[in-house]
Amino acid sequence: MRVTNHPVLGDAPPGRQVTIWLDGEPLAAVEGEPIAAALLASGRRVFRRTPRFHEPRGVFCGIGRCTDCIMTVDGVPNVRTCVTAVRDGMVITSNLKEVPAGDQ
Amino acid sequence: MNKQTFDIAVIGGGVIGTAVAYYAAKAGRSVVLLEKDHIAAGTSGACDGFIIMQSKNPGPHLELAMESAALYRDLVAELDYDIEYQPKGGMIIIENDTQAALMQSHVAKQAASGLKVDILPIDEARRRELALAPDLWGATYCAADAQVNPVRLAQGFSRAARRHGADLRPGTAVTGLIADRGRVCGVTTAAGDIYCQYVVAAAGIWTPGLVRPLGLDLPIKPRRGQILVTEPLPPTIRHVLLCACYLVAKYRPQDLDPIERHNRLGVGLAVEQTADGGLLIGSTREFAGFDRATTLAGLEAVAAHARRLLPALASVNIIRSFAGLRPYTPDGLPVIGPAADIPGLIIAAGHEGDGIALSPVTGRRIADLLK
Amino acid sequence: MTNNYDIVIAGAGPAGLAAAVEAARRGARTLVVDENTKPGGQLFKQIHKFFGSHEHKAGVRGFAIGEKLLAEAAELGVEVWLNSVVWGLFANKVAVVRGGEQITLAAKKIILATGASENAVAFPGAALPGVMGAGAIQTMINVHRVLPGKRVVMLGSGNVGLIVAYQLLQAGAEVVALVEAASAIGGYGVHAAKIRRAGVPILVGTTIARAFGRGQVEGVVLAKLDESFQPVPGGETTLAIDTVGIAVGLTPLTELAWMAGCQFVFSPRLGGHVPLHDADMETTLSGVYVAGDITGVEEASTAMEEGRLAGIAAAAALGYGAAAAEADKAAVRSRMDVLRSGPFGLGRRTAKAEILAQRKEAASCRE
Amino acid sequence: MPGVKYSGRLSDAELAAVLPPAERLAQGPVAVIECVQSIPCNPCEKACPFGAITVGDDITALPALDRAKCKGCGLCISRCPGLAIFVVDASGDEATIMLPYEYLPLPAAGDVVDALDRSGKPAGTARVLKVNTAAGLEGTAVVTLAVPRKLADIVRNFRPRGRDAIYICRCNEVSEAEIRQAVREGARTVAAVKLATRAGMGLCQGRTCRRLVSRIIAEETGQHPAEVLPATARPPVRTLPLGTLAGGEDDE
Repeated sequence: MRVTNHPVLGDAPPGRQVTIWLDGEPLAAVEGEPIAAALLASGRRVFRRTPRFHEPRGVFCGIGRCTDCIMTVDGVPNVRTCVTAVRDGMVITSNLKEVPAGDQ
Repeated sequence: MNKQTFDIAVIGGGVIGTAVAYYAAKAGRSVVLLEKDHIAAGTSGACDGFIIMQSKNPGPHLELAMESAALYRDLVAELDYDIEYQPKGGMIIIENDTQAALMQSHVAKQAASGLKVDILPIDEARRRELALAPDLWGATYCAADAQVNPVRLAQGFSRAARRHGADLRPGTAVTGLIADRGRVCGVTTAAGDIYCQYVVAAAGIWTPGLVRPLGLDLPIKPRRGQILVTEPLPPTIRHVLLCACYLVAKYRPQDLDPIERHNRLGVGLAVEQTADGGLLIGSTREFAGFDRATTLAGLEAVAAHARRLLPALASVNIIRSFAGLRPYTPDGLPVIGPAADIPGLIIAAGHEGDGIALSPVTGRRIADLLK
Repeated sequence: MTNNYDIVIAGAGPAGLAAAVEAARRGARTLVVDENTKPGGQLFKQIHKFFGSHEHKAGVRGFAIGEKLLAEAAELGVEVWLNSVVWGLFANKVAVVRGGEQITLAAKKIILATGASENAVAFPGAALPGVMGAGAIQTMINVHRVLPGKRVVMLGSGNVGLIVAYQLLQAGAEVVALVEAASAIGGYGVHAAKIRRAGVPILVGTTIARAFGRGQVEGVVLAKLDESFQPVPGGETTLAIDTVGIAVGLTPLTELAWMAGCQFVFSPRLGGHVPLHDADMETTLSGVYVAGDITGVEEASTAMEEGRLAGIAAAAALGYGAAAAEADKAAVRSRMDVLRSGPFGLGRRTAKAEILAQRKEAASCRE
Repeated sequence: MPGVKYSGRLSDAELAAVLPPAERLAQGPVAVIECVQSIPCNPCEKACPFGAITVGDDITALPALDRAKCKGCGLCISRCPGLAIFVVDASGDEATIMLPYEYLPLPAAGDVVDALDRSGKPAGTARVLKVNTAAGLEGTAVVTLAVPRKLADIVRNFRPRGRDAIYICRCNEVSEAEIRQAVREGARTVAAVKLATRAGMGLCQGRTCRRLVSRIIAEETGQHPAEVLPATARPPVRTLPLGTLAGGEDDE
């Protein structure tokens, strides 16, 4: 959900709309915003599952420190989505569609 | 108060000390292990996990390594603890004809000692290890090479030693050795004196300082190895990798160009992918006293060398660096056995970069010696 | 590649920028390096009006103060490298990655103004998506204009928790409760009153026992605590929410100072281990200065004054503006004392005085 | 032939033949080989270091277990291709069962799980005592469960419950319980806890958990928080690509 108008900050600057691709689906984003902001704005909060216990993770620290929000971006693994700006046509892959064998 | 009399007191909680404690306790001896800090706090917690056969010079060195390799296969089941042993095979990267000549003669001698090593031209080497640069000469391949997690190895030895009744005392510094009529019969610690039949000094680079008051001068000194750690990655490096210049530096240092930075810092490539996906990329070999800091020049040199041989790693992120102090000896061989003229004192130290590979055989041999 | 600067400053937040402005004003060749895309540190997410006196720019909102500082720095010719990361300190060399290139800067003086980072918490479910640092929420709302959730519980009643709860309301979210384990509110009463009169319950003596949800947070169980912070039997309440904000304090970001070899002191009031420093903000390492939250967590206005002090002192040590330096520093110190006055400032003032006293005792490592 | 019309569940008669008598169960751990078909197979015989299992030259013979020789070491568990071997110890107040497990996610020691019987039906609650994933097991983990004694002959599988761990290290998913255990086993510094548990060794390099780890160490050891120093700060404090660190191309 986007904060379009704000009592102190005023109306949100329009910003150029771009399209990013998340696991094969197109998603609207605003140029220059971090990937994590674009995902949260579209209501997506689960960014990945962890390697050891396959638990969901999303944005935690928001400043590139904790690495909870990492995803694979344009083929590069471990990208901190909270401090990486979107770019038109960017391809983002989560591991959410991989179901570990035998997961109950 | 803990029991203060034992058959054997082991000084040092690294892979060597814990291996000695394990094999001795398993053989039924009463063992106490004294470690000033915590298990694997020193060199064993700051190194790679190579169990590499093909870097060893044929002769006693290679024989020890092969005996150790066989023991490793048993340890996987015996220790009942995941030491992340991976029998993935190893490669030594050859850059040019000079190195190829050295490796060919090395490999021929190894074959005579019963170790099978193949020499692969670059195309075949790159088929097996995708990250290798295309303009290299090639690589050797040895299926007997393997990898282990050194910290988990020391922990596995410790836990198993404890199950066999050994008394492990981390946080206990040995302040001196007790001798009676020329025979070593115990150690002093802040928590009291401990008496024993044998003291095994397995304190790596700190061993010379321990035994010097007895007039024994061991030629072991710290040699620093700086290592880079990368982010966790999908499978990227399939083998344990060394470069032939490591062997040149070890066996034919006169062939090195002293002007080149990576030679000045003694950089030899050593790369492995650990069980959690991160790569360990080493390493320098420098005499810097007991300083465990990493340096800008050292890290840059390791990175540059790795990029030259493995250009695919250029985009990989470095998340940490560390340095370990390896117990160097002038002849490249460890000091294992009873100290001459000092009955009761056994030395197990000076393994430099071979401590991980040789820890089982060292522990086993010392335990056999004290039966 | 090696560049030479008189002064290299790590961090372009309020402390770093203020230091740069003072140093450059006196003629020192000054560079500020910051890893973010925009300078200003946390100022640009702070949309509330600051306290203080007129001299402290009281009544001005954080982002406006940031804009003024930036304009000043630009006017004085301060060089600012953004998207540039200080990744190591090796003696007096600063290792920076900028534009994909490793650059070693040989600085005559170094000022570390790296700030602080939010503390994490540990309760079952704290790693679920939807549980976020208050700072992350603030950045999302005020900088990126994205509301990360609709029904929020905030943990922690320091000024950060209170202010972010208020800003969530301004952005249209519902703050279901603000909980605080201690028996009283930690931050300013006026900040608490703002959210109280908006109907937000402030539950003191209460903590989050656990967060739960399938895939992401769907609720929390709150627990009443007794005076010794133990859960009161039967004191559990379950709230259906979609977001948890964590505002349980900050820790100074001190890694570069540790790496450089500075001596440290432990100060609970200031957020943990902080580098020992003298009245000029110089650490136990000659030529290495600190300013702002790295020296102990305070407010942006204090961070700016510390930055000014470090900037004046570092420049004067190189001969720039040396004649007036003592008078200039005295003026800054007296403004800083005002910010550390009153019952709220007392703890910080005492803690800071202890640091200065210990610094006098510590062996100096001047080369 | 016995077990030809095998339903996937042993008949009462078949069970009676493989279950150890109560006296043996009470003496300590012992293998239970629930293999009742004449399959040509004998790895269990080789797996036993004590010579307690015999198949013989005709490898379709059923394994015969000498329960006097069996020490209950469990080395045979992961070697059985049919995952038909378990080790049961009913000598204590509660029984322990070692069983093979080839699913993800693996449980962790300390987890509470639903114990299942031979039909996969919940039989009660079990506590995971140990998860052995040593490389030699080749993908078969051996999990040790603690169950009430009366379930010793019943429980042969488990299902993980939703984990309820308190994570300290979010990168490597290290729980508060694991860190406390490491401290109780002698790790008294942040560096020692890091080596023992991998807390702080992940992608964020401890930047999120170090303060929590220090606090746990201080609580467990009674040290003042000032004495618990952070692990040594080593470069890089932010990640950087290897190629960038290496500097300009071909400058060696």
